[in-house]
Amino acid sequence: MGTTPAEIRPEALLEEMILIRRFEERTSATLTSGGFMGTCTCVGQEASAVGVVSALGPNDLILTNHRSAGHLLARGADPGRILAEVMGRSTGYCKGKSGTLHVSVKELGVILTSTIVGGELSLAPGVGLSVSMKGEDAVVACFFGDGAACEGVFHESMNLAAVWNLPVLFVCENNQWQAFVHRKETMLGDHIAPRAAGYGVEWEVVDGNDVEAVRDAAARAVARIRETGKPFLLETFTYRQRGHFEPDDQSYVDPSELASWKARDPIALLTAALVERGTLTAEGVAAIEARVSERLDAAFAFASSSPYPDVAELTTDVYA
Amino acid sequence: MGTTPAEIRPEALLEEMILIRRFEERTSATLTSGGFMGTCTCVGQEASAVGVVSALGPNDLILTNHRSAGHLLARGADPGRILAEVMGRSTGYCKGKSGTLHVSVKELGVILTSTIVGGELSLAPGVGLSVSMKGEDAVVACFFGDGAACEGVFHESMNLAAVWNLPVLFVCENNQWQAFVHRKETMLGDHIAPRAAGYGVEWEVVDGNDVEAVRDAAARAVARIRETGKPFLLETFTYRQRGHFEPDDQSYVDPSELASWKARDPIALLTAALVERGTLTAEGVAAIEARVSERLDAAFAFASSSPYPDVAELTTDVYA
Amino acid sequence: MKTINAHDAIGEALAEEMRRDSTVLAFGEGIATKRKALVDEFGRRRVRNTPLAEGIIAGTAAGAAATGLRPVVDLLFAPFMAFSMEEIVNSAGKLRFISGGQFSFPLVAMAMTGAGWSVGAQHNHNLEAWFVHSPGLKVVMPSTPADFKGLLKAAIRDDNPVVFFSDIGLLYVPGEVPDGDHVVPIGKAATRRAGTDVTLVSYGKTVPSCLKAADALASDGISAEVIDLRSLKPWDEEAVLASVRKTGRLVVVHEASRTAGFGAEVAATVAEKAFDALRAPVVRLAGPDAPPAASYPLEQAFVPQPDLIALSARQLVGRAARVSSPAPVLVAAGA
Amino acid sequence: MKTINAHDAIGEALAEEMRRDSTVLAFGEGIATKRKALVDEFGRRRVRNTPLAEGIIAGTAAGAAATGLRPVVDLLFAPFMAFSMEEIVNSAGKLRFISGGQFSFPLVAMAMTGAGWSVGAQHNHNLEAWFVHSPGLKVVMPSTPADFKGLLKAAIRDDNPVVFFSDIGLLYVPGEVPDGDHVVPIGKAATRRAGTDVTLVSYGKTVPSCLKAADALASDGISAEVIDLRSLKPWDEEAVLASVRKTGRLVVVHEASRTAGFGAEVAATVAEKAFDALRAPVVRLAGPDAPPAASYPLEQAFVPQPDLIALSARQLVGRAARVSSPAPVLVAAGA
Ligand SMILES: Cc1ncc(C[n+]2csc(CCOP(=O)(O)OP(=O)(O)O)c2C)c(N)n1
Ligand SMILES: Cc1ncc(C[n+]2csc(CCOP(=O)(O)OP(=O)(O)O)c2C)c(N)n1
Ligand SMILES: [Mg+2]
Ligand SMILES: [Mg+2]
Repeated sequence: MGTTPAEIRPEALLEEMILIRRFEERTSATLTSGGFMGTCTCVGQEASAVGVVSALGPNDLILTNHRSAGHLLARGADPGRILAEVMGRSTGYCKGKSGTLHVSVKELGVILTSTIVGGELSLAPGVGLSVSMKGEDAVVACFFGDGAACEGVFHESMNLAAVWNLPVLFVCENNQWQAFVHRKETMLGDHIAPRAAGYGVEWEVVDGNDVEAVRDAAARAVARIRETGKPFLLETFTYRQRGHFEPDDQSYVDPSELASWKARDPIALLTAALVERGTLTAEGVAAIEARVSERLDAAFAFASSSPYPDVAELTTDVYA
Repeated sequence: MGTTPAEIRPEALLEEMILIRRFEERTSATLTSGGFMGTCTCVGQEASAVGVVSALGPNDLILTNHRSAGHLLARGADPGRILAEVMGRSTGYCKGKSGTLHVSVKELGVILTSTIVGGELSLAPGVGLSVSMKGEDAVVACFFGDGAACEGVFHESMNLAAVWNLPVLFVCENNQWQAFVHRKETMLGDHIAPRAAGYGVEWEVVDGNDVEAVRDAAARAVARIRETGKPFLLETFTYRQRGHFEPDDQSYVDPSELASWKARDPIALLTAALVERGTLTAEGVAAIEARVSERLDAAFAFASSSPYPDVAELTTDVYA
Repeated sequence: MKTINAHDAIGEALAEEMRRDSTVLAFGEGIATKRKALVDEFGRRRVRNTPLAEGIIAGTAAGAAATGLRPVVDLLFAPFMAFSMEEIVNSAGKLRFISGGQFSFPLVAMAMTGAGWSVGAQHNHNLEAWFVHSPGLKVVMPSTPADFKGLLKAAIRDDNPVVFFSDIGLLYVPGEVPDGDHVVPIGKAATRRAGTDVTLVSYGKTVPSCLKAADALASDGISAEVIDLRSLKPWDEEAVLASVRKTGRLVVVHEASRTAGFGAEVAATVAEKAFDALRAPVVRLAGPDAPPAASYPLEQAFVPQPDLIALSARQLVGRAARVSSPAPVLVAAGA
Repeated sequence: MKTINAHDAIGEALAEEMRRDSTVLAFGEGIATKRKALVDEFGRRRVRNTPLAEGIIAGTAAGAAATGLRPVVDLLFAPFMAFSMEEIVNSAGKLRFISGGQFSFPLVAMAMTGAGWSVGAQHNHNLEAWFVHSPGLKVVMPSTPADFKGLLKAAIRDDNPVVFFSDIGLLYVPGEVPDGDHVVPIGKAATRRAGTDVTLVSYGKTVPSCLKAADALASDGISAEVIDLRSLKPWDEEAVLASVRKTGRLVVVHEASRTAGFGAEVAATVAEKAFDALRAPVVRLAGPDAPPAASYPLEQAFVPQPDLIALSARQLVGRAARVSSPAPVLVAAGA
């Protein structure tokens, strides 16, 4: 966060992706074994989160959804406080009231997270309107899934942002699953982004497993929004490698499709590229893993030792 | 109704359009002078109604909206019973419970009329599903406005009909007004139909003031639906010549835009064409007007002498 | 004091609040066409027509409210709010709590409600109970032009989402509105008429009906107290309980369907918290559990009328303080 | 008799009704993935996954129902129904009336509701009162596997739109289900335990809590009658009134927020129609007027627990039949 696109080295992007991956893996394992309700992981989609978020500036705002850990971590959120939230502890970003599904972090500009699929789309134009009425040059990045693109509010949101010239970067993370339904059962055609044309909105589909490509596309889109004041729809085409939530046996997933996408794992792809370029070594990877592991140890220690909220919290924060 | 496209002479289309025009004019005048709440007339849009409905077969079904008199009359509904409904009389098609805004006539296949803008769009796929599950070859024509096309349910309805291969003829009557808002304030671009492509649905925009063109386009679309079992989006580009409802001073309407469309009045256009072709004379027009006038006299006499529903009707027809 | 109708009182409230606070803005389907004076004064950036899409109108209000604006949105007729329940209830109503208090949602969602224009059940449906039952929202429903103005101003200043219902039967009825910065606090009822024998509690267009009934009762020597709730959430429990502790009898009157309507909340609260004061059954008079018909006579018959209110009150007052026979069964017209 | 859980009872009901009537079909976001046995038996035309769009799912059900099919739709979690209020309320609920009886809408809209999975306020929100207040709909909310099955079968056979709520806290609790064509009529309550001193009225997961409370009360020598409403619309007024006429005391218990919740309807009805039988204030125990938190201990504290129910009942029974002191103020946990 706070950096402009040019300043981040690919190794930093890799470290962020690995942080996200390990966070999700450990969270899932911990929750499942502890009998907690599961979380929706973004495993396989780290390049989309890191690529887009790394292209945002410090004043830009983010709206996200139930599959938000990647966006939060890429934005610099504290894994300990995310995890505390997931575990319903009072030290979580939302005091344990959100739980895993709608974590927002106002201080980082990660606002108005909704687990109502499409909720983020309904809120985004209003955030864009605030920014534009106040004359700020912030861009509002709104992450949503291919499933959300089936909701009517996708249509309403795109159309309003177009008609009112709102600076919204719509980011459709097309991970090809909508909970237990494959996108092929929910729409004709493979992509959502071309629909933008119908609203007079510019768009691009990018390989969502190539973090550098995502970052470049997002940077172009953000620049375009700052230049025109108009919305843009970026689709990151990727794949959900784990289940809809944890635990999920994925018995309904075509194993060969899953395997083909695992073969294009975003972390493996970047690692291989960097090794090939000669800027990363096996020791470098090990060092990243070690740093990540240390951060996560601290995060898990913090979250698990944090208290649950007091019962009086039942009725606080309802009214301002 | 009940005829296949080839069987109708243009003079018959003209007579239907004139019936609709005179019905709307007299209804408005009567209601307004009687202090009743107004009706939403389709004056200026008769070619769209008559053109499309005349292209349907006897088993085809129609869903419509608040601006339905044209569709109803074109389908052969009794003007007396429509008017009785508008006036809240027990002899109306819906026993006076609907009033002007949601008149359905099951026996004519004019079903599930909704005045919730977009309501007809939400219901249409289900009707298509019934038809398709029962293996009937009926086409479901769903009339809606350019305003309804802004509702999210437009998106959901088009998408579901596409994915499930439902035999729905979506007819967007783009009359360029959405109550007191011009379409230019609500969407970029002039047309709705091209959005169909995003759903994998075929589409066409037709001059909505040329009844023969509308009828031909609708006939092609219906044939295509019967052939493919898939939906089709037909946009009839036309103009609302009177206000949103009666009375409405239209002070917010650009007079030159209105004038330019009145100059392309669908009834005048067809009349001129038929006179030019030599198939219609001034006497012929006068005869049509006389027949229409007689029918409407009877209709008005019937409706005004019909009783209001009994107060017991307050709670009947709530549950089946 | 000047005499204006509720429609104009709304216009005044909007203009005054927009003048006072530059973050206030208004949008909806046609508001810029219908409230030209506002456009003239504040421009098209602050007074906007929208596409025809209630969901995104409400959602945009929520997003804008959470990030520093104070939007007022016009959703036209109450049943159209069915398209914006997600945004109003799940976002505006809950996201403050869900976020642990990080955001607030100072917005006003306006809608017209009730009988009067013969427009049928998809325009005429009183839904206030839905919003009262939804956490995080406030709900107001004024009955006089002064309250339309004063409550709207309070709603715009409130840091929470407020659903503002305009009973269409009252929109063009003139009434006196105080000069100056007239703000009516949300949550305070108004005792429109003091009385000692029976309490009539209502809101919206049935308040004038209760007042008419009270007139009729007065000529029978029965003294009815008429309370206009004005706000339904929060509602003025204390005012109602105090009145019932005095009169011992309660008739709750509203146009919305009786079953699970707001009157049930009032009746249940009184039966719980003023039980010992009650000298007769609590009675609800309300619309039947049916959609309202467009046909004018049916539309009128849907709404509890002064005669029925007076009759019910008379029966309650005439009743022995505590008898063992079953309570009189009093139903609204057609129920 | 066999012992199965509610989730499987739903599966049995669907299978039996689809077998019996070829116009029954089921669709929703993932139903074809999650109920593979139905797909295997009835095929992908009758058991369908849908796009992620609750509005069109409900609208399609309404359109299909009006034209000869009997759709069952799964809308997943109750708050998602906020996206389908228009279709359920304005279309399915009203178009029969509006059309003067030309159409009927035999559909079932299912949704899960309530606490138990720590999923937070956008998944956990008890909205049954909204639908009870909406004309033309029926609403059921079973508490045992047998009733899940029997009420779902009745709902599918009903010619009206029925909203079927599954309390998630009960979905995987096993219970006995009678063999054969087990249909439970909509609108009939079940007296789960007979008693004479106090009536506990509830539905959904608070029914077992009332039974636990009744056990505790029994050991104090207090005899509680426990009524499981099962259907909320129509609801079994007669059963409740008869019980209160016997016991003279009523505690209504539900998880949904208290304010304008369904308990208000029950309390108000009793205060009106069984007033003379009442020996103590009518008490409602319900969730607080707040969104439920995800955090497990808060989620649990939201729901009225057996201890609180027993305490309230004890206070009511211990109370002098009619004293002049104010009623005891009993609130649900955290209210
Ligand atoms: C309105 C609504 N409908 C359904 C759900 C249940 N649900 C949660 S996530 C999900 C799938 C969402 O798919 P997509 O938008 O593609 O996001 P993804 O989970 O793939 O990241 C569903 C159906 C929900 N939370 N909200
Ligand atoms: C959901 C909903 N929103 C708003 C309205 C109020 N309204 C009735 S007609 C109308 C304009 C509709 O425009 P369009 O769909 O283009 O149809 P037209 O009236 O032009 O035929 C509006 C805003 C409504 N009836 N329903
Ligand atoms: Mg997805
Ligand atoms: Mg239009």
